[in-house]
Amino acid sequence: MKENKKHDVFIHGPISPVFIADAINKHSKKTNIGAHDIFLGQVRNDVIDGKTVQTIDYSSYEEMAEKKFYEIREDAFNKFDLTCLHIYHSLGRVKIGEICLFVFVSSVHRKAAFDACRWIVEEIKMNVPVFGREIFTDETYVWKENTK
Amino acid sequence: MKENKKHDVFIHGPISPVFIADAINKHSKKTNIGAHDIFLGQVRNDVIDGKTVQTIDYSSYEEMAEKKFYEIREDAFNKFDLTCLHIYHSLGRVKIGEICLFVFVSSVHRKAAFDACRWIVEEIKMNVPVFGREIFTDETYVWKENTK
Amino acid sequence: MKIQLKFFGQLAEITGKEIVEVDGIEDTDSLVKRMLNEFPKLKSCKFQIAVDQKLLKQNQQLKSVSEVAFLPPFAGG
Amino acid sequence: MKIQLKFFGQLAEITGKEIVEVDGIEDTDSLVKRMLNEFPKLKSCKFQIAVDQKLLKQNQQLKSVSEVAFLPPFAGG
Repeated sequence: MKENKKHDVFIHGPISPVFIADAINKHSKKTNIGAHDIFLGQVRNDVIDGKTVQTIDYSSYEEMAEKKFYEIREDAFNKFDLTCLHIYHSLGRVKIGEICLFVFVSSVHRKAAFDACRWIVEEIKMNVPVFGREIFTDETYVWKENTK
Repeated sequence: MKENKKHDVFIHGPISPVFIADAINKHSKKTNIGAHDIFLGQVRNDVIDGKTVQTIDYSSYEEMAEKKFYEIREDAFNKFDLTCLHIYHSLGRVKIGEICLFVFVSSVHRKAAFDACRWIVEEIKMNVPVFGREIFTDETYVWKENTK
Repeated sequence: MKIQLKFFGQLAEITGKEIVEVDGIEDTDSLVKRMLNEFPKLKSCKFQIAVDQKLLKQNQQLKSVSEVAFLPPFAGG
Repeated sequence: MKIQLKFFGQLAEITGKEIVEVDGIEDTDSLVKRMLNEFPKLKSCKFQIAVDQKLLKQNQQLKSVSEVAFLPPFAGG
Protein backbone atom coordinates (compact mmCIF):
# COMPACT_ATOMS: atom_id res chain seq x y z
CA MET A 1 0.00 0.00 0.00
CA LYS A 2 1.72 3.12 -1.24
CA GLU A 3 0.24 6.55 -1.15
CA ASN A 4 1.58 8.63 -3.99
CA LYS A 5 -1.02 11.26 -4.65
CA LYS A 6 0.06 14.82 -5.30
CA HIS A 7 -0.71 17.55 -2.83
CA ASP A 8 0.18 21.20 -2.50
CA VAL A 9 3.68 21.61 -1.12
CA PHE A 10 3.66 25.35 -0.57
CA ILE A 11 2.08 26.81 2.53
CA HIS A 12 1.72 30.52 3.08
CA GLY A 13 3.70 31.56 6.16
CA PRO A 14 5.13 29.26 8.85
CA ILE A 15 4.18 25.59 9.30
CA SER A 16 2.51 25.22 12.69
CA PRO A 17 3.11 22.44 15.23
CA VAL A 18 -0.64 21.77 15.14
CA PHE A 19 -0.44 21.14 11.40
CA ILE A 20 2.38 18.66 12.06
CA ALA A 21 0.40 16.92 14.83
CA ASP A 22 -2.54 16.62 12.49
CA ALA A 23 -0.34 15.06 9.81
CA ILE A 24 1.03 12.53 12.33
CA ASN A 25 -2.44 11.73 13.60
CA LYS A 26 -3.70 10.95 10.08
CA HIS A 27 -1.14 8.15 9.86
CA SER A 28 -2.54 6.23 12.82
CA LYS A 29 -4.91 4.49 10.42
CA LYS A 30 -2.00 3.21 8.33
CA THR A 31 -1.19 0.33 10.62
CA ASN A 32 1.44 -1.17 8.33
CA ILE A 33 3.77 1.75 9.16
CA GLY A 34 6.48 1.05 11.72
CA ALA A 35 8.67 4.14 11.42
CA HIS A 36 8.31 7.83 10.66
CA ASP A 37 11.22 10.17 10.11
CA ILE A 38 10.33 13.85 10.20
CA PHE A 39 12.67 16.68 9.25
CA LEU A 40 11.80 20.22 10.26
CA GLY A 41 13.70 23.24 9.04
CA GLN A 42 13.50 26.11 11.52
CA VAL A 43 14.47 29.71 10.73
CA ARG A 44 17.64 30.57 12.64
CA ASN A 45 18.80 33.84 14.20
CA ASP A 46 21.96 33.96 12.09
CA VAL A 47 24.26 36.93 12.60
CA ILE A 48 25.59 38.37 9.34
CA ASP A 49 28.02 41.31 9.47
CA GLY A 50 26.86 42.09 12.99
CA LYS A 51 23.15 42.10 12.21
CA THR A 52 20.73 39.42 13.39
CA VAL A 53 18.23 37.74 11.08
CA GLN A 54 14.61 38.15 12.25
CA THR A 55 12.63 36.73 9.35
CA ILE A 56 13.12 34.92 6.05
CA ASP A 57 10.88 35.92 3.18
CA TYR A 58 10.60 32.95 0.81
CA SER A 59 9.67 33.14 -2.83
CA SER A 60 9.83 30.59 -5.61
CA TYR A 61 9.65 29.86 -9.29
CA GLU A 62 6.52 27.98 -8.40
CA GLU A 63 5.72 26.15 -11.64
CA MET A 64 9.22 24.70 -11.75
CA ALA A 65 9.37 24.05 -7.99
CA GLU A 66 6.15 22.05 -8.10
CA LYS A 67 7.53 19.93 -10.92
CA LYS A 68 10.75 19.39 -8.96
CA PHE A 69 8.88 18.42 -5.80
CA TYR A 70 6.88 15.95 -7.85
CA GLU A 71 10.06 14.46 -9.35
CA ILE A 72 11.61 14.16 -5.90
CA ARG A 73 8.49 12.28 -4.68
CA GLU A 74 8.61 9.92 -7.67
CA ASP A 75 12.33 9.30 -7.27
CA ALA A 76 11.99 8.73 -3.52
CA PHE A 77 9.27 6.11 -4.00
CA ASN A 78 11.44 4.40 -6.60
CA LYS A 79 14.66 4.50 -4.59
CA PHE A 80 13.31 3.66 -1.11
CA ASP A 81 10.68 1.30 0.25
CA LEU A 82 8.26 3.94 1.52
CA THR A 83 4.67 3.84 2.65
CA CYS A 84 3.98 7.59 2.70
CA LEU A 85 5.75 10.82 1.90
CA HIS A 86 4.68 14.40 2.47
CA ILE A 87 6.62 17.59 1.82
CA TYR A 88 5.57 21.09 2.88
CA HIS A 89 7.53 24.30 2.35
CA SER A 90 6.69 27.85 3.40
CA LEU A 91 6.34 30.81 1.07
CA GLY A 92 6.32 34.38 2.35
CA ARG A 93 7.54 35.48 5.74
CA VAL A 94 8.68 33.03 8.42
CA LYS A 95 10.13 34.36 11.67
CA ILE A 96 13.10 32.95 13.57
CA GLY A 97 12.01 29.96 15.65
CA GLU A 98 9.24 29.11 13.18
CA ILE A 99 9.16 26.08 10.86
CA CYS A 100 9.67 26.59 7.11
CA LEU A 101 10.17 22.99 5.89
CA PHE A 102 8.36 19.79 6.93
CA VAL A 103 9.41 16.49 5.35
CA PHE A 104 7.44 13.50 6.63
CA VAL A 105 8.56 10.03 5.55
CA SER A 106 6.92 6.77 6.65
CA SER A 107 7.92 3.18 6.05
CA VAL A 108 7.48 -0.34 7.38
CA HIS A 109 11.05 -0.51 8.71
CA ARG A 110 13.14 2.40 9.97
CA LYS A 111 16.03 2.19 7.50
CA ALA A 112 14.01 3.31 4.48
CA ALA A 113 12.49 6.27 6.36
CA PHE A 114 15.92 7.45 7.59
CA ASP A 115 17.61 7.05 4.20
CA ALA A 116 14.81 8.69 2.27
CA CYS A 117 14.25 11.64 4.61
CA ARG A 118 17.87 12.69 4.42
CA TRP A 119 18.04 12.23 0.66
CA ILE A 120 14.86 14.27 0.14
CA VAL A 121 16.04 17.19 2.30
CA GLU A 122 19.31 17.39 0.34
CA GLU A 123 17.41 17.28 -2.95
CA ILE A 124 15.11 20.10 -1.85
CA LYS A 125 17.98 22.28 -0.66
CA MET A 126 20.01 21.81 -3.85
CA ASN A 127 17.48 21.42 -6.65
CA VAL A 128 14.23 23.24 -5.90
CA PRO A 129 14.07 26.89 -7.02
CA VAL A 130 13.14 28.52 -3.73
CA PHE A 131 14.70 31.88 -2.83
CA GLY A 132 14.94 33.59 0.51
CA ARG A 133 15.60 37.09 1.79
CA GLU A 134 17.11 37.09 5.27
CA ILE A 135 15.62 40.19 6.82
CA PHE A 136 17.29 41.89 9.79
CA THR A 137 15.66 43.81 12.63
CA ASP A 138 16.17 47.09 10.73
CA GLU A 139 14.34 45.64 7.66
CA THR A 140 17.53 45.55 5.56
CA TYR A 141 18.22 42.11 4.09
CA VAL A 142 20.60 39.76 2.30
CA TRP A 143 19.76 36.95 -0.10
CA LYS A 144 20.22 33.50 1.42
CA GLU A 145 22.24 30.79 -0.32
CA ASN A 146 22.20 27.10 0.60
CA THR A 147 25.44 25.24 1.12
CA LYS A 148 26.11 21.49 0.95
CA MET B 1 23.60 26.77 24.38
CA LYS B 2 23.09 23.13 25.11
CA GLU B 3 20.21 21.72 27.02
CA ASN B 4 21.24 18.57 28.80
CA LYS B 5 18.92 18.23 31.74
CA LYS B 6 17.44 14.86 32.57
CA HIS B 7 13.75 14.23 32.11
CA ASP B 8 11.51 11.21 32.40
CA VAL B 9 11.76 9.05 29.31
CA PHE B 10 8.96 6.62 30.05
CA ILE B 11 5.38 7.58 29.33
CA HIS B 12 2.46 5.38 30.27
CA GLY B 13 0.59 4.29 27.15
CA PRO B 14 0.92 5.76 23.64
CA ILE B 15 2.66 9.06 22.83
CA SER B 16 0.05 11.43 21.40
CA PRO B 17 0.50 13.74 18.38
CA VAL B 18 -0.52 16.61 20.66
CA PHE B 19 2.38 15.81 22.99
CA ILE B 20 4.71 15.88 19.96
CA ALA B 21 3.28 19.21 18.75
CA ASP B 22 3.79 20.66 22.21
CA ALA B 23 7.43 19.50 22.22
CA ILE B 24 8.02 21.11 18.80
CA ASN B 25 6.32 24.32 19.89
CA LYS B 26 8.59 24.61 22.94
CA HIS B 27 11.59 24.84 20.61
CA SER B 28 10.37 27.97 18.85
CA LYS B 29 12.11 30.01 21.56
CA LYS B 30 15.47 28.38 20.77
CA THR B 31 16.19 30.52 17.76
CA ASN B 32 19.69 29.17 17.24
CA ILE B 33 18.18 25.86 16.05
CA GLY B 34 18.07 25.34 12.28
CA ALA B 35 17.14 21.67 12.02
CA HIS B 36 15.06 19.11 13.89
CA ASP B 37 15.06 15.41 13.11
CA ILE B 38 12.23 13.46 14.73
CA PHE B 39 11.93 9.69 14.74
CA LEU B 40 8.61 8.11 15.64
CA GLY B 41 8.20 4.39 16.19
CA GLN B 42 4.65 3.27 15.43
CA VAL B 43 3.19 -0.10 16.44
CA ARG B 44 2.67 -2.18 13.32
CA ASN B 45 0.00 -4.74 12.45
CA ASP B 46 2.52 -7.53 11.94
CA VAL B 47 1.18 -10.93 11.01
CA ILE B 48 2.86 -13.79 12.90
CA ASP B 49 1.83 -17.36 12.11
CA GLY B 50 -1.40 -16.09 10.60
CA LYS B 51 -2.38 -13.92 13.56
CA THR B 52 -2.36 -10.11 13.46
CA VAL B 53 -0.79 -8.02 16.20
CA GLN B 54 -3.26 -5.61 17.82
CA THR B 55 -1.24 -4.17 20.70
CA ILE B 56 2.24 -4.23 22.17
CA ASP B 57 2.52 -4.32 25.95
CA TYR B 58 5.87 -2.77 26.89
CA SER B 59 7.72 -3.41 30.14
CA SER B 60 11.23 -2.55 31.23
CA TYR B 61 14.00 -3.05 33.73
CA GLU B 62 13.40 0.59 34.53
CA GLU B 63 16.36 1.42 36.78
CA MET B 64 18.79 0.10 34.19
CA ALA B 65 16.85 1.57 31.25
CA GLU B 66 16.93 5.04 32.78
CA LYS B 67 20.70 4.77 33.25
CA LYS B 68 21.07 3.63 29.65
CA PHE B 69 18.92 6.46 28.31
CA TYR B 70 21.05 8.88 30.30
CA GLU B 71 24.26 7.38 28.88
CA ILE B 72 22.86 7.61 25.35
CA ARG B 73 22.06 11.32 25.93
CA GLU B 74 25.56 11.99 27.25
CA ASP B 75 27.22 10.11 24.40
CA ALA B 76 25.05 11.84 21.81
CA PHE B 77 25.98 15.30 23.12
CA ASN B 78 29.64 14.30 23.02
CA LYS B 79 29.57 12.72 19.57
CA PHE B 80 27.35 15.23 17.74
CA ASP B 81 26.98 19.00 17.77
CA LEU B 82 23.45 19.12 19.22
CA THR B 83 21.36 21.88 20.70
CA CYS B 84 18.60 19.73 22.23
CA LEU B 85 17.71 16.08 22.62
CA HIS B 86 14.56 14.48 23.97
CA ILE B 87 13.68 10.79 24.14
CA TYR B 88 10.29 9.37 25.11
CA HIS B 89 9.30 5.69 25.20
CA SER B 90 5.99 4.09 26.07
CA LEU B 91 5.40 1.56 28.80
CA GLY B 92 2.24 -0.52 29.00
CA ARG B 93 -0.17 -1.06 26.14
CA VAL B 94 0.18 0.69 22.80
CA LYS B 95 -2.21 -0.23 19.97
CA ILE B 96 -1.32 -0.59 16.29
CA GLY B 97 -1.11 2.82 14.62
CA GLU B 98 -0.10 4.48 17.90
CA ILE B 99 3.33 5.94 18.67
CA CYS B 100 5.62 4.13 21.15
CA LEU B 101 8.95 5.94 20.61
CA PHE B 102 9.65 9.65 20.08
CA VAL B 103 13.24 10.78 19.53
CA PHE B 104 13.59 14.54 19.00
CA VAL B 105 17.00 15.89 18.01
CA SER B 106 17.78 19.55 17.30
CA SER B 107 20.92 21.24 16.02
CA VAL B 108 22.18 24.36 14.30
CA HIS B 109 22.87 22.54 11.02
CA ARG B 110 21.00 19.55 9.64
CA LYS B 111 23.88 17.05 9.47
CA ALA B 112 24.26 16.68 13.24
CA ALA B 113 20.52 16.18 13.77
CA PHE B 114 20.32 13.50 11.06
CA ASP B 115 23.44 11.66 12.24
CA ALA B 116 22.49 11.76 15.91
CA CYS B 117 18.84 10.77 15.50
CA ARG B 118 19.72 7.63 13.62
CA TRP B 119 22.50 6.70 16.02
CA ILE B 120 20.22 7.21 19.04
CA VAL B 121 17.41 5.06 17.63
CA GLU B 122 19.84 2.19 16.97
CA GLU B 123 21.26 2.53 20.49
CA ILE B 124 17.79 2.40 22.03
CA LYS B 125 16.76 -0.63 19.99
CA MET B 126 19.92 -2.58 20.80
CA ASN B 127 20.95 -1.50 24.31
CA VAL B 128 17.98 -0.42 26.40
CA PRO B 129 16.26 -3.18 28.39
CA VAL B 130 12.69 -2.73 27.16
CA PHE B 131 10.57 -5.81 26.54
CA GLY B 132 7.38 -6.15 24.53
CA ARG B 133 4.54 -8.64 24.25
CA GLU B 134 2.92 -8.59 20.82
CA ILE B 135 -0.70 -9.28 21.62
CA PHE B 136 -3.05 -10.68 18.96
CA THR B 137 -6.79 -10.10 18.57
CA ASP B 138 -7.51 -13.27 20.58
CA GLU B 139 -5.32 -11.99 23.48
CA THR B 140 -2.65 -14.64 22.91
CA TYR B 141 0.83 -13.14 22.46
CA VAL B 142 4.48 -13.61 21.51
CA TRP B 143 7.53 -11.80 22.88
CA LYS B 144 8.99 -9.26 20.47
CA GLU B 145 12.68 -9.23 19.59
CA ASN B 146 14.49 -6.35 17.85
CA THR B 147 16.68 -7.02 14.85
CA LYS B 148 19.48 -4.89 13.43
CA MET C 1 9.20 33.65 -31.91
CA LYS C 2 8.76 35.56 -28.70
CA ILE C 3 10.26 34.12 -25.53
CA GLN C 4 9.30 35.11 -22.03
CA LEU C 5 12.25 35.62 -19.67
CA LYS C 6 11.67 35.39 -15.94
CA PHE C 7 13.99 36.82 -13.30
CA PHE C 8 13.89 35.84 -9.65
CA GLY C 9 15.24 37.11 -6.34
CA GLN C 10 18.29 39.37 -6.54
CA LEU C 11 18.31 38.98 -10.34
CA ALA C 12 14.90 40.64 -10.60
CA GLU C 13 16.22 43.44 -8.42
CA ILE C 14 19.01 44.02 -10.96
CA THR C 15 16.83 43.88 -14.06
CA GLY C 16 14.13 45.91 -12.35
CA LYS C 17 11.44 43.61 -13.71
CA GLU C 18 10.40 40.00 -13.24
CA ILE C 19 9.34 39.38 -16.81
CA VAL C 20 11.08 40.48 -20.01
CA GLU C 21 10.02 39.51 -23.53
CA VAL C 22 12.61 38.98 -26.25
CA ASP C 23 12.44 37.93 -29.86
CA GLY C 24 14.77 36.55 -32.52
CA ILE C 25 17.40 35.02 -30.25
CA GLU C 26 18.83 31.77 -31.50
CA ASP C 27 20.19 29.97 -28.49
CA THR C 28 20.76 30.27 -24.74
CA ASP C 29 24.40 31.38 -25.10
CA SER C 30 23.33 34.38 -27.18
CA LEU C 31 20.51 35.07 -24.76
CA VAL C 32 22.86 35.15 -21.75
CA LYS C 33 25.32 37.36 -23.66
CA ARG C 34 22.53 39.80 -24.50
CA MET C 35 21.25 39.94 -20.93
CA LEU C 36 24.73 40.50 -19.49
CA ASN C 37 25.10 43.30 -21.98
CA GLU C 38 21.75 44.82 -21.12
CA PHE C 39 22.16 44.40 -17.35
CA PRO C 40 25.91 44.47 -16.65
CA LYS C 41 25.39 44.01 -12.91
CA LEU C 42 24.28 40.42 -13.64
CA LYS C 43 27.97 39.67 -14.26
CA SER C 44 28.62 39.77 -10.54
CA CYS C 45 25.77 37.32 -9.77
CA LYS C 46 25.70 33.57 -9.55
CA PHE C 47 22.78 32.23 -11.56
CA GLN C 48 21.46 29.20 -13.37
CA ILE C 49 19.21 29.07 -16.42
CA ALA C 50 16.06 26.97 -16.71
CA VAL C 51 14.55 26.44 -20.15
CA ASP C 52 10.88 25.59 -19.98
CA GLN C 53 11.40 24.74 -16.30
CA LYS C 54 14.35 22.43 -16.83
CA LEU C 55 17.83 23.38 -15.66
CA LEU C 56 20.11 24.01 -18.59
CA LYS C 57 23.25 21.87 -18.83
CA GLN C 58 24.68 23.19 -22.09
CA ASN C 59 23.83 25.62 -24.87
CA GLN C 60 20.37 25.00 -26.30
CA GLN C 61 18.42 26.22 -29.35
CA LEU C 62 15.50 28.45 -28.43
CA LYS C 63 13.24 27.38 -31.28
CA SER C 64 9.90 26.21 -29.85
CA VAL C 65 10.90 27.29 -26.35
CA SER C 66 8.42 29.50 -24.56
CA GLU C 67 10.02 30.39 -21.23
CA VAL C 68 13.55 30.92 -19.94
CA ALA C 69 14.17 31.61 -16.26
CA PHE C 70 17.19 33.19 -14.61
CA LEU C 71 17.56 31.63 -11.17
CA PRO C 72 19.74 32.91 -8.32
CA PRO C 73 21.17 30.45 -5.75
CA PHE C 74 18.55 28.26 -4.09
CA ALA C 75 17.70 28.85 -0.45
CA GLY C 76 14.89 26.41 0.33
CA GLY C 77 14.49 24.58 3.60
CA MET D 1 25.93 -12.12 51.11
CA LYS D 2 22.43 -12.18 49.68
CA ILE D 3 21.92 -11.25 46.05
CA GLN D 4 18.65 -10.28 44.52
CA LEU D 5 17.95 -11.85 41.12
CA LYS D 6 15.48 -10.19 38.80
CA PHE D 7 13.78 -11.90 35.87
CA PHE D 8 12.02 -10.08 33.06
CA GLY D 9 9.62 -10.85 30.25
CA GLN D 10 9.48 -14.45 29.10
CA LEU D 11 12.19 -15.37 31.64
CA ALA D 12 9.89 -14.35 34.51
CA GLU D 13 7.18 -16.51 32.97
CA ILE D 14 9.55 -19.49 33.16
CA THR D 15 10.77 -18.90 36.70
CA GLY D 16 7.26 -18.04 37.83
CA LYS D 17 8.59 -15.09 39.81
CA GLU D 18 10.21 -11.76 39.08
CA ILE D 19 12.51 -11.72 42.11
CA VAL D 20 14.55 -14.57 43.58
CA GLU D 21 17.03 -14.24 46.45
CA VAL D 22 20.16 -16.36 46.50
CA ASP D 23 23.10 -16.61 48.82
CA GLY D 24 26.65 -17.99 48.78
CA ILE D 25 27.23 -17.96 45.04
CA GLU D 26 30.74 -17.00 44.03
CA ASP D 27 30.51 -15.74 40.48
CA THR D 28 28.14 -15.20 37.57
CA ASP D 29 29.10 -18.45 35.83
CA SER D 30 28.06 -20.45 38.89
CA LEU D 31 24.91 -18.38 39.21
CA VAL D 32 23.85 -19.07 35.62
CA LYS D 33 24.63 -22.77 36.05
CA ARG D 34 22.47 -22.90 39.16
CA MET D 35 19.57 -21.10 37.51
CA LEU D 36 19.66 -23.33 34.43
CA ASN D 37 19.58 -26.28 36.79
CA GLU D 38 16.70 -24.90 38.81
CA PHE D 39 14.70 -23.71 35.76
CA PRO D 40 15.71 -26.02 32.88
CA LYS D 41 13.41 -24.25 30.44
CA LEU D 42 15.76 -21.26 30.58
CA LYS D 43 18.13 -23.32 28.42
CA SER D 44 15.92 -22.71 25.40
CA CYS D 45 15.89 -18.92 25.96
CA LYS D 46 18.16 -16.20 24.72
CA PHE D 47 19.16 -13.98 27.61
CA GLN D 48 21.78 -11.52 28.82
CA ILE D 49 22.92 -10.86 32.38
CA ALA D 50 23.21 -7.43 33.98
CA VAL D 51 25.19 -7.10 37.21
CA ASP D 52 24.15 -4.04 39.19
CA GLN D 53 22.54 -2.71 36.01
CA LYS D 54 25.55 -3.19 33.77
CA LEU D 55 25.58 -5.78 31.00
CA LEU D 56 27.98 -8.59 31.80
CA LYS D 57 30.79 -9.22 29.29
CA GLN D 58 32.61 -12.06 31.07
CA ASN D 59 32.48 -14.03 34.31
CA GLN D 60 32.42 -11.74 37.34
CA GLN D 61 32.79 -12.22 41.10
CA LEU D 62 29.59 -11.59 43.02
CA LYS D 63 31.22 -10.23 46.18
CA SER D 64 29.75 -6.78 46.91
CA VAL D 65 27.18 -7.17 44.15
CA SER D 66 23.58 -6.55 45.16
CA GLU D 67 21.50 -7.21 42.07
CA VAL D 68 21.72 -9.52 39.05
CA ALA D 69 19.15 -9.28 36.27
CA PHE D 70 18.28 -11.89 33.63
CA LEU D 71 17.22 -10.01 30.52
CA PRO D 72 15.42 -11.47 27.48
CA PRO D 73 15.97 -9.92 24.02
CA PHE D 74 15.27 -6.19 23.85
CA ALA D 75 12.21 -4.95 22.01
CA GLY D 76 12.18 -1.21 22.52
CA GLY D 77 11.10 1.33 19.94
